[in-house]
Amino acid sequence: MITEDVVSFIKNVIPFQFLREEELIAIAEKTMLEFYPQNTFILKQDGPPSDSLKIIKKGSVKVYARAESGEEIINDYRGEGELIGYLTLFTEGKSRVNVVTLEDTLCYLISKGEMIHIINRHPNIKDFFHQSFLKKYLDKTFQEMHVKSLCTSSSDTMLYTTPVGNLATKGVISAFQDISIKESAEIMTRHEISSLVLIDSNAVPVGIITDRDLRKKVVAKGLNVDNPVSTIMSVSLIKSDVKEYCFEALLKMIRYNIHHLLIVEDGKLKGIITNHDLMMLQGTSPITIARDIENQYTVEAIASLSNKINSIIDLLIKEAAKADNITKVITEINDRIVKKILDLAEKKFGTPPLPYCWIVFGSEGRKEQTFRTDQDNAIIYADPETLAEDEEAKGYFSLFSEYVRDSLIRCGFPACSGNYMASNPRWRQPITIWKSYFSNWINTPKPEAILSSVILFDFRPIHGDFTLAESLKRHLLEALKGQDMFLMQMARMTVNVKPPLSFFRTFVVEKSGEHKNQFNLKFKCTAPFINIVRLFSLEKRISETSTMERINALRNIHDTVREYGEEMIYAFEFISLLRIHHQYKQITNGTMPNNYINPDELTNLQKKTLKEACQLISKLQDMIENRYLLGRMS
Amino acid sequence: MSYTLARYKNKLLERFYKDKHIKPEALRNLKTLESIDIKSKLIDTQYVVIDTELTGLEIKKDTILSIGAVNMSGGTILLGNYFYRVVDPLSCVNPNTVVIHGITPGEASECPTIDRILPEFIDFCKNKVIVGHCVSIDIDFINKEMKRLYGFTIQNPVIDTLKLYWWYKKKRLGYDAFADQSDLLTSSLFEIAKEFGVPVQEIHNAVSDAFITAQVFQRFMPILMRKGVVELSELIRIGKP
Amino acid sequence: MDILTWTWIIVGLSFTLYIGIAIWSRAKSTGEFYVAAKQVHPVLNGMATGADWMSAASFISMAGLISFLGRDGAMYLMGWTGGYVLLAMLLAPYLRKYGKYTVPMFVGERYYSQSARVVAVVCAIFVSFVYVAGQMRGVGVVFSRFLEVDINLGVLIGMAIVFIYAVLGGMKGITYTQVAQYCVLIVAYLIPAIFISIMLTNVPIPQIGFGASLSEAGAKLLNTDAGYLLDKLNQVHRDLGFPEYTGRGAKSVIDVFFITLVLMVGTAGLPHIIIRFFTTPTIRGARASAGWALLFIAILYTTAPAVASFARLNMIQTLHNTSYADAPSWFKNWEKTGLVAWKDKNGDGKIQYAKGDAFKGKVEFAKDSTGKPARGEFGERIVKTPLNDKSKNELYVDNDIIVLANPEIAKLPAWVVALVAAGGLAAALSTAAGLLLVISSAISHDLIKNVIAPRISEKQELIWARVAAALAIMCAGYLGINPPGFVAQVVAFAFGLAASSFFPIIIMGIFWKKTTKEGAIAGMLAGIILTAAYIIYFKFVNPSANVAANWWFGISPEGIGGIGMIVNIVITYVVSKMTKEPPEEVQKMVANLRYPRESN
Amino acid sequence: MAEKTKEFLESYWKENLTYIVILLSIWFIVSYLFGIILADQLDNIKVFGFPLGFWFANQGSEIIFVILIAVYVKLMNNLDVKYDVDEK
Repeated sequence: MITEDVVSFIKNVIPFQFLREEELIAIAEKTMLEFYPQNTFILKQDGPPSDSLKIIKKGSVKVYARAESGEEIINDYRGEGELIGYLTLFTEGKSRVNVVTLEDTLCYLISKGEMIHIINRHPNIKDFFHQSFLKKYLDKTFQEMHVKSLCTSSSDTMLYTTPVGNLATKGVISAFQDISIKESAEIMTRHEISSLVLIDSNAVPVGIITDRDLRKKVVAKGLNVDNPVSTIMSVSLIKSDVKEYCFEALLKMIRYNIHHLLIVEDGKLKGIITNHDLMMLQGTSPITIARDIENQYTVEAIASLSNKINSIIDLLIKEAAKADNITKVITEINDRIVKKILDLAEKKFGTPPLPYCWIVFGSEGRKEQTFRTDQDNAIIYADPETLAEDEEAKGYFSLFSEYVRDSLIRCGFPACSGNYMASNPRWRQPITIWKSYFSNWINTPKPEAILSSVILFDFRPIHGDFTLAESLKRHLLEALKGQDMFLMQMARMTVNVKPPLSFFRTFVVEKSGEHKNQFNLKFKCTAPFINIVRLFSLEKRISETSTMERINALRNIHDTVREYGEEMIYAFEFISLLRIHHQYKQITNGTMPNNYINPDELTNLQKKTLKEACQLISKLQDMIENRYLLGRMS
Repeated sequence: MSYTLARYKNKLLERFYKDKHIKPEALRNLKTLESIDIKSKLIDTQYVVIDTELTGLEIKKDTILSIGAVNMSGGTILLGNYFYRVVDPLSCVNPNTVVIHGITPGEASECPTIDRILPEFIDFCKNKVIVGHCVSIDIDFINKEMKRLYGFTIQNPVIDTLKLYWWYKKKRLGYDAFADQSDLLTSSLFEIAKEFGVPVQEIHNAVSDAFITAQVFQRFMPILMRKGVVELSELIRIGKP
Repeated sequence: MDILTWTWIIVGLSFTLYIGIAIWSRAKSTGEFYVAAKQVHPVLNGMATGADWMSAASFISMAGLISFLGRDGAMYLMGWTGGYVLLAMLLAPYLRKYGKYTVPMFVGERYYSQSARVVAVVCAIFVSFVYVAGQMRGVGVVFSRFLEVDINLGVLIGMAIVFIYAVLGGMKGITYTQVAQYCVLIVAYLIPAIFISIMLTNVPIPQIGFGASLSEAGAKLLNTDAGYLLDKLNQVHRDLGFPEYTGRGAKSVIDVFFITLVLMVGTAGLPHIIIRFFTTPTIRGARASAGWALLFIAILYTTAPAVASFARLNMIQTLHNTSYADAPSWFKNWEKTGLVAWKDKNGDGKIQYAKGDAFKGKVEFAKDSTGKPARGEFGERIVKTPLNDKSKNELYVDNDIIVLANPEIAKLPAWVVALVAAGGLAAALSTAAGLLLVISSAISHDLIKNVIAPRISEKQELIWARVAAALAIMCAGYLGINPPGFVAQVVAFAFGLAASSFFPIIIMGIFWKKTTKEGAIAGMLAGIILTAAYIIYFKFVNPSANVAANWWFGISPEGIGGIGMIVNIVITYVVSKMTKEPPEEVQKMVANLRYPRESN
Repeated sequence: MAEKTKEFLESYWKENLTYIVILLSIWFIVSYLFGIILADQLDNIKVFGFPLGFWFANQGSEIIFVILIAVYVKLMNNLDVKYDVDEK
């Protein structure tokens, strides 16, 4: 009867379901039962490898890695019937992840020897563990998003967990900066390299010269080759610390449009990393798209490139990236598209008559874009001095913004249904008008004003004269001082939509219609969460716009966030990831992405986590209600 | 100290029996104590969790009906590796106890006698620490047969999970300082199992009860270690039946 | 169906409605997120404010007070409405512009002083406590009738209900619940009044009806001849030795003047009322919402004197010179609750009503050996309280039953009686809940979080809020069982304290830039100490001295808040003149309050 | 964006104060004067079945209070627009 229990359990566990009853009994007789209390580390990062395959019988675990920076990168949560430790079972070396129990957990253990035995006898199971089968199997059923991410994250190349130091080419050829141009050219010829890093006496990299510098600055100008090389080197160096993740290095490359990145440790040159290295890490790369965008000169070309964004998300999901990272990469690329279009617009219409700043808000402002989201943008321009200047600016920005709007639509960014776009004259104004908008909304928090505040206060500059946006941000934070009445109206709005949990802790779903038995994850969970965090940010008047950054910034200054910050980060990460995976699944199925989730289709662990996230939202809303005495605030 | 004494006594016994006609399994059992290092860590120790079904509780009249045992290596239960034997009681099965364990006289009489099973059992237990719930009763009955067959009692160290439970409760509730109030606590295996979240199947069967006891003991492992009980010697002190 | 069954049904339905609304407004349907929170419509907000404002005192006691006080009773009518004019013109728009929403917050910042803030918090808590005590008494009165239990038990039941309502339920959806409560209470108040008005005068509007002449049927019902109703009432009063109903009452003009002043200014200074007017999104809204609220309040307040007159005439005509055996059933019903009592002083077996108190002090009933109420020779309950030999009056009638028993007195259908019970509960519950929230937030947020222990976590703050509300209910319950006066008077104390503390310094803070913190604190303390001392002396320390002859300028303890206010203003002014001017930014802030929108 | 002068804003405040003084005078007259101080004298005048002082105390002042607030709201809203300090 002990054996029967084991058999009846593992016959439902992937991949053991492929085995016949008697084979299962044979396995069961070799199985062990282990108990891990809550918060026990089953595996430790850099600890000994797993000596057995563990099947969770009861309980749940968190799989995560801790980066050198101390940041925790969650790979997965696993619950009943899921496996732990099969990766390191067959590979030698240390465990790469931490596996910690979230509650008292019981596991069936199958020893390494036994597993080798099983695998040798059952090609099915071998396939599973060698992934090819699993991939095929999951592409068909596609049920468990975390199993999916798990099967792909097993590759050694983890963009989000690998520090650049591990990947960098070490022993870069470098020279002291006081050598002459001639000497440097000799070094480059000798080592057959096209660029040379120059360091000072402390081995701190100070500059770089390339073949091109030698051509353009020396030969073409007939410079004396005995001059010190420091006179011609480029001094603005983009560097990454060895501890940074590859992902961050990638972002830097995208941002500065470069292909090499110097890797330093304690300021000293340690190596170099190229986008090729990163691409190797992950197949196709966001940076390729970013660079391609940079090289386009027509809207059509940009539009065709922007279609590739989905494939990047695909990649990132397979890399088991965190939701936060996925949205950051997408935002970075979308920003580049917008900037490029603005460049094109400036070329088309000539230099703007007044300095201006292109700002984005909404999810774009919060750096939380996922799949195609509406345009949310506006123009702030400097105050015109004269009436004529005013007229000129109005005319210019009118044509300009309409062109940008239409171009963005062609690139797949639908127009904003609420017309929150620079093409709407209300949202392209001189800085003074903008300031008065903000002041009036705060002083007179009518419903329309609150609505506008919710959307626009998350603004972020992406192109043009950033000082205009900064000045507006300062004005906003100043105007909020002591305006409890505004915050209270904000709070009313914030607690208006409750998370979809009933009194009995079951999910509240639509009772009829197109989305019967589903609920809208964005409206019911994501948006209330974002609103809560925004409210807290406005209370403390911090300037961050992204929800994660806001939580982190508030952790030391806001009482509630001090108390619940950790939970908030996990909850937000979870609901964001759930939404991204949901939409990704719909896109790969060829349907239009929406935000409707059927809770019955979630795994038990997902349901449980989602419920906890919802309860956290409820708890925070209760606290807000209490603080602002909402019942009385009509 | 008593442990060292016991070992010394066994050595003497061994020497005493060497010349006599002693069965090999009995000799192996005699060496058990020697092979167990009481300074070893709890998690490095081999355990055997046992349970017996009896015809009744009177040691003179009643006898063993079945023996079940589950092996544990540290906190890990070795599921396939278990021991279960139904014994021909040689005597009339008390009709009252049939209701409890479901072994009918007919079924039992088709089975081997205890004389054949006990050697298998003590071999199964060799070099392991015996764990059981209210284990003194089981041990008493086993020793009755041991003495009859070999002339000495079973040598393995014995741990009673009920004692562990009381110890734990007193630590938790903090009335250790007062009078012994263990009578206030439950002694039911099933109740304790439920308290620790061990799934309970209400089948009275030696091996299933042994398995439940093993799981309870498994739950105790982290608790013991958290409370600073790391060595086997300390466990023996706490869990002495 | 009998009254009790009806009462169960109607009170049950109304409670179901409130709870239903609370749940509904909690579990909003799939609201589109980017439809920002809809504001409550000003009309609904006015109704909610009306329910919040109209307490058990307004609903249950006020008509009774007027009924016994005659024209003097009008001071409650004017007092409890006139304050809204002050609120709309002098406070609401400026506090709204200021942007904070509790009085202590304003006081703390305007007077750049933590101590000023603490004083304000303590005043707010004290005032609300006193006020909420009156509500508990009101709930107790209604329950005692409704469940036919002792008032004290009624108070306890009320405590339990308010506890569930305010402490566990919190503030969720309270506005909409209050709208419903307003509807229930106004309907409950108007229906009997309209019925009676038609019965007696054929005029369906009670406000006009009580100034009209009796209809034929009405005259017959009252066993009198035709003529103006008020004239009849005056005549009956004269016959029984009372002053004329519409004429000057027992109180001096100066006393009435000051009590009215206290009530008006106190209304404008009550924290739970102020908060309602400056939480609107706009300043225009702040001004207008006072108007809406007053309109809805006035509907009840103009009906009250009509109810009072009808009931007075009706009661005297049906009871006076009637033998106990023939007394209407309502008399015996209410006798059970201890709100009416009769002692046959002259031994004629008939009830005589006259000037003066029938008994000396609080009426208490005797019990027999089995613990049941002892009954006299006519079946009446025996009163232990010594008789007042100076008066021929044999009748004790509690003020509160004028409204509660009115439908029965006028022989209205049973469901109308039940409706009144529901209305009374609505009035008391809505006000009590509102006040408890103010108390709990004042203690947990203004006092503990901002003054005593700024480091407590949000969770602890929430716990404190609940604990504070629970404690407040218990204190209020205690005061409800051992009231320092009857319902309306308890409330009157709250007004005296509010009038002498908040109102002056808020007004001065807004309208005079140079008011200093020293001035404000000195003024507030002087005002409240003077008022509290006067009240405590006459009500608790030396109650026997509480007669007009011993009062300052003939001003009763109820009216002393007016003097407190004047003292507060004078001291604030004098001390402000003597102390250093407030900081520049405070003066600038005050100047800014005057304009709805900042000039650039 | 014409800068509003200090005098301009002061006159807004003065007009506001004037309104308040006038309206509060009416407030005082109907309640304290008619309803309390002069009530006895007014009682001699009968309108319908009501003695006038009694009526002011019981009904008149409440009705007039509601009207006063309505008038004030109207006046101030107009004044805000006139001085361009209204909420947009």
